[in-house]
Amino acid sequence: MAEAILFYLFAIGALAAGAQVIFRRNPIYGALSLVGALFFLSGIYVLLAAHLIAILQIIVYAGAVMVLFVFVIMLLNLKEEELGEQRITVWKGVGLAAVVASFGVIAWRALGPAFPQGALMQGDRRVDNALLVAGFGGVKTVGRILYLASILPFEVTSLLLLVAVVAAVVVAKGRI
Amino acid sequence: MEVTWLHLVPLLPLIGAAICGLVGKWLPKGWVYAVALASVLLSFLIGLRAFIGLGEQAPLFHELWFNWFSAGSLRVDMAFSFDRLSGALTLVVTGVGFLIHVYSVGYMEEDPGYWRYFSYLNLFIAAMMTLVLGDNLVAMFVGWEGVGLCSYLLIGFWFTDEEKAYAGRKAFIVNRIGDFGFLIGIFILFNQVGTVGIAQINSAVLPLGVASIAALCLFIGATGKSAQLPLYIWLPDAMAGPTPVSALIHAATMVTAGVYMVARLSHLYVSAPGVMAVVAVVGVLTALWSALIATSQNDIKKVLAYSTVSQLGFMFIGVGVGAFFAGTMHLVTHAFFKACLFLGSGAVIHGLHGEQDIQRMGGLRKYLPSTRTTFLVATIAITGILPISGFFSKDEILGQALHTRAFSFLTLTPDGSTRLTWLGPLIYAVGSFSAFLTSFYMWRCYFLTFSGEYRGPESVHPHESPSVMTLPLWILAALSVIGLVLGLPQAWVHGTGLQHWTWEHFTDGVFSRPRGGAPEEFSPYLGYGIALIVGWAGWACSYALYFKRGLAGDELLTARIHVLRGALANKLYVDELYDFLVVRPFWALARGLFRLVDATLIDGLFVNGIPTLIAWVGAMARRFQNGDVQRYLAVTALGVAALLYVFLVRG
Amino acid sequence: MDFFHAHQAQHYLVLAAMLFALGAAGVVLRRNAIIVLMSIEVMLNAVNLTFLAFSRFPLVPNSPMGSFLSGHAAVFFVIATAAAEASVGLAIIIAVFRSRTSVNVDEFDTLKL
Amino acid sequence: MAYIESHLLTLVTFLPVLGAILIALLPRGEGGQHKGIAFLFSLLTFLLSIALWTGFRAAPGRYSFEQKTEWAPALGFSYHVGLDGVALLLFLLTTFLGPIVVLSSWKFIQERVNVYCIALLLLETAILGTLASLDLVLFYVFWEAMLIPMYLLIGMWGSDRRIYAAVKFFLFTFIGSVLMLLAIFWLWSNSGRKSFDYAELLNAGVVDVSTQRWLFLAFALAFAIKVPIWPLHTWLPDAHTEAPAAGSIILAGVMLKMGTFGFIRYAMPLFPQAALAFAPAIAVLGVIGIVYGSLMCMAQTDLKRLIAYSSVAHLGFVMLGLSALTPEAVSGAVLQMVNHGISTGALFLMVGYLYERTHTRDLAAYGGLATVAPAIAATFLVITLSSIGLPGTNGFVGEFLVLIGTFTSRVLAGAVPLAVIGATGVILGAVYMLWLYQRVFFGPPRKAAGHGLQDLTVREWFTVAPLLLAIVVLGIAPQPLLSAIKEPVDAVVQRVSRADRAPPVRKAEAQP
Repeated sequence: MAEAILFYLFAIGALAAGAQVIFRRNPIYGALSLVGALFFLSGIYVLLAAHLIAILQIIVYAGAVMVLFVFVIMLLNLKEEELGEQRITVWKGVGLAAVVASFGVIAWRALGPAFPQGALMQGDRRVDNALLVAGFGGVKTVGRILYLASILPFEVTSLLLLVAVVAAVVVAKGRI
Repeated sequence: MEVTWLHLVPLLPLIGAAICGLVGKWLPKGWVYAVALASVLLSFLIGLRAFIGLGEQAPLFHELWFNWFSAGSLRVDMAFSFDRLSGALTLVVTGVGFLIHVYSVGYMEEDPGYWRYFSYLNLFIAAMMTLVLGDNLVAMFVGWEGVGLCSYLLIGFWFTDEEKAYAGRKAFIVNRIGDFGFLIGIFILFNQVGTVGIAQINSAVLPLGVASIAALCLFIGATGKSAQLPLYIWLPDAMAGPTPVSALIHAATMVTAGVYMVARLSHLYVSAPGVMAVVAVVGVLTALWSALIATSQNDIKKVLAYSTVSQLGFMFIGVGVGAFFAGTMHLVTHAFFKACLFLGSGAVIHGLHGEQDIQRMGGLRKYLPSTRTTFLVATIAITGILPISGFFSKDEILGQALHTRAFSFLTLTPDGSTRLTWLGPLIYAVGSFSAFLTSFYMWRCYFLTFSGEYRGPESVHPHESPSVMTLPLWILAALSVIGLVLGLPQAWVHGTGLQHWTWEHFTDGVFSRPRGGAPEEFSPYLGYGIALIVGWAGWACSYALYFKRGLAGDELLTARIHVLRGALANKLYVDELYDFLVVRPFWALARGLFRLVDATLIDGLFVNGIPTLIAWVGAMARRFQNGDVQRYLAVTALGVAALLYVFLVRG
Repeated sequence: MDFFHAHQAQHYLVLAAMLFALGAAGVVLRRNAIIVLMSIEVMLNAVNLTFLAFSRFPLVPNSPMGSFLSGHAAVFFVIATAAAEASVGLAIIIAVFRSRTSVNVDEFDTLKL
Repeated sequence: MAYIESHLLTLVTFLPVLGAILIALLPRGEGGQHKGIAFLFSLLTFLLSIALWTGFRAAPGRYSFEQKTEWAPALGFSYHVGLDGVALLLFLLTTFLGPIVVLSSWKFIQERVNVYCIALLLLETAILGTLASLDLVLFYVFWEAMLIPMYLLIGMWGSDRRIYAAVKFFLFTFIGSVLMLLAIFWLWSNSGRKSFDYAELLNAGVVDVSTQRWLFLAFALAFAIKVPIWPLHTWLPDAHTEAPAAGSIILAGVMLKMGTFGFIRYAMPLFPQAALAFAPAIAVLGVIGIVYGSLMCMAQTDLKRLIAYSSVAHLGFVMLGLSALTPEAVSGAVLQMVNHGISTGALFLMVGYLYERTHTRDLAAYGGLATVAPAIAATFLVITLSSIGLPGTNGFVGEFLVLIGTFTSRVLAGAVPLAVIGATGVILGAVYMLWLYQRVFFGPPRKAAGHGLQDLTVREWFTVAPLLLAIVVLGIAPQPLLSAIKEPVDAVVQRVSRADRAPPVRKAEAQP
């Protein structure tokens, strides 16, 4: 029961904050709303027993990445007239319609009868509480996966981050 | 008999040509003359020695020089054979050739390209000897093409003149059309006989059809080389070359190669009697046709050129009616007197500083006595009003034509109702008329050149040529007279020492007999009588018109037959006709094909068309690629929606 | 609340879909490049949510624990990638802004040749 | 010594590459040195290749100087080289033309000399390798390697429309060879032992006639474009016209022969039944090439373009000879390849010299050159005569053998009319070549003759003289060449002309 209440709470919050991100005209409000949305989502992650990810979400995303966004927004310091007016074009309408339609299809599918019922519908298919006790989604279990099974992608990711850092510096610096 | 020195006959002039051509420019003039003359003279001497050596024990000298090439079953040797026919031809070619070399020393005195000239002349002798001596068709073809090349080079000797260069090219190409026929002939014979050796071909038994087609193809080659209808057009233009060249190549030797070839392959032609008729008819038509044109030419060399074409026609009558000995005999005698005539005309041109138009000559007997006398002798020889060589050889041809049996079994219908027995007499009649014309135009030429008063410009002072030029004239004139021995009727010389020297006796056994058999013994006197009348009639007409009146004779003639004379003076418009019917359409076809097929169809439509199409499609697609990221995204979203629909809803 | 428990996975999935659609709508509609980037972050989070939901409610039961947790690993990588993407993306925005004094994506069309 | 002997072919083939590496190491500015090294190495290649001629031993079904080194045995290809008579002749032709080509452009090329010399040397190796290889992968690698240096030669040192010509050349030849590659793969996967080795594929044979046809067509397309056979010829005039003289010489002299060589070495023996079935079609295309190419020559106003089209006509003879399938005709065709390499190579050489002096290819600007440059006129005349196949020059023997062999062919349907129409090329050749000669050299001197035109220099004599010598010598003594090619020619003729009687046994099935 509590789980359901929490879920709806977080879900509505995330959606509302997400909508703010999209529809707020001033990017600084958008950025702050995004931070909120990320917080709500990390709550949902906790509901899914993904404790490590939830923490990472807050530290890395809401912390580091969003600070970067805010920095940039402030750096550019866009005036009202520089933002330009919202243009509505036919193609945007088409795109929106396509997005909505896609959502409709997915939602209809996910809720509809054709979804692989055997997997999700028959009773409680959650991973056993015993496993949860054993630290499902905690630092230790996820760490095992990362450092044993996915060590190569992990290292590649580090490389990716390095490249991204260098690239960001080179691109943004203008003149080196 | 196998010998090892025969190849020297063509090789020596070839070496001479190489020396003159490669280093002649830097050698002293005398050395060039020495090399050029000596090589030909040596060839002549070797030929003479061999000729004397020919006898009952050794009717044939043969030499396999080297195997030129062989592939599959084809084997082509550079091999030579020296029998009575090719031996006599060797002597004529090298002998007359040598005289003309001597003459050229005087004639080309002032030309800076003399070394080139002598190189070409020597090369010509080499090629001609290969043609004459070659014992297989391919070796013969080497000479055949080689003489064509030399003819090309020498006609266009003064190449800065566009017209002369064009004449040379025309000669080569028309010759090549003939050579094409020759080649096909070789192919057919090789296909049938399995070898290209002349001896083997002559001893092979060929089906009538094959023999006919092969003989016809080879005869096409002969019409090209020997300037017969319809390929004679190059020879008059060939007069653009230096006059000694006209004498050597375009009168005495090269142009007779066709006759020689037909005589050489007498067996093949005898086994294709229909083609013999074609040969004879083409010969007589050419004789008449060009004799007609010759009556109205004013260029002294053109007159002689058409006369040559006409005389070659007579030779083909001879070989066509099966009297190979008569045709080849005329070949030999014609070499003497026509060379003499051409060299005489050369002396006239030389003496008049390049003037060739007989309208501006006249009265030259005073200034060029030697030339005049020798020219007179040769004219008498060719017209046949007095019994010297030309009279006998030409009359032999006509007599044989009248009595020939070669056509007596040829029929036009399958049941044999219409035999071609009338063809011989018809040829005789037309040939005699041509002989009359010959007499007429040759005397016209003589009278207008040497009789009457000098009509040229004052500035030109006619003078006699140096003795290096007149000496060959005298020798050739003498040969024209002595040559009568060749043609004496058998009945006159039977049992005497002269018999061995008559051509008929000399070449006995060299040629095949035509299928209808040789003509029965006929009395020559009637023929001689007619021939004399014809010859004198021509002289009389000419005398009446030109001896007294000079050029007014031409005006008188023109007034009577205006249109015909106009046409004749323009060579019956044959060149124009060919130009209109063949040359122009051909070039137009080439240009049209190039524009239509190559430029438009292949390159335009396919090669450049396909990339253009791709570029067009790209340009169309580019409109969607407008750089607006959000539009791309919208389209992507559409795509995702479609995919979702397909996989989730329908699947 | 049987309904919630019986359909737990669906709830998370629908939420993820809604968030994804929201993000996609932002990308399609907004001109401001920064907001477009942020919308992309929303979409990435929606994906993360699905990963985690399927990790918790696996389609194939009774597998070793590691296989469920690979969803978590994937989310880890997505976050890392998102961080890299955001940094490079923002750097590009700055660079573009320098040369064109605008952050509106529909004005960035020099790539069209 | 034995080592050198057994590796001689490889040595000769890759010697030019060595020169190219050396040039690459030299400082960029030293144009003279680059040319010198290129000349030295090409000359050395030629001198060494003489040893190939003297050491060559003709034997049925065997290759001289054979060398086989495993390269990728798992995939079935190896470094396998060797020469038969046909390859030997073309090999020698290539090495013979090598130094001439380098010398010919001594003065004309002044920009990026190092790249130019490297391209020339690499091209030589690629051509030599194509001729020497006995492995289809090796062959294909060399075959494609020819394209790049040639593409550069045309595209970098060509005249005005060089880019168009270079791209056209590249695309044409490349499209053809891609299909050939597919066919090679098919052969590999169906050869039983998964081998690319030529001898093994030859022995394996292809059973199915309809498959043979497709494979033959795939090979034939690649070769036909290279030859080029009508109507795939339009890249040729453009490439020749735009290429620098050296490029034209190599292109006409050797590269076109790669196509005909491909036919006689690969397309015909590998797919005998298909070759037999397609022989009439190829013969017809060859005859069309002869007549059509000659007509095209008559319509040209550009000197190089005219000569380029004459190649179409000459190679028409080669194709006619190859499809006639008699020993005479095929020998003649092979000989004609060599002859054409010499005479047309020489023509392009001379035209290159003319262009260097006058800077125009327009026939209308020429005229009267014989007056100012007698040596050029004389050499050009000899080459012209060789080109129109005058007896005594090399051109005659090849043409004659092709025509007589075609005429007597029992295998080729319609051989007689084809030979007769083909023989008209003898007339047409004289028409356009003599027309060209007259336009350029005879008549009063025109614009092009007015620049104080220089006659042949000593360097130029050194390039022309060997060609003239070859023209005369091969015209008088072609027999050594014919003897050298006898074995392979007989083998091809036997294999193809009897293909319908005894279908080749598939070895893979015979030995399980």
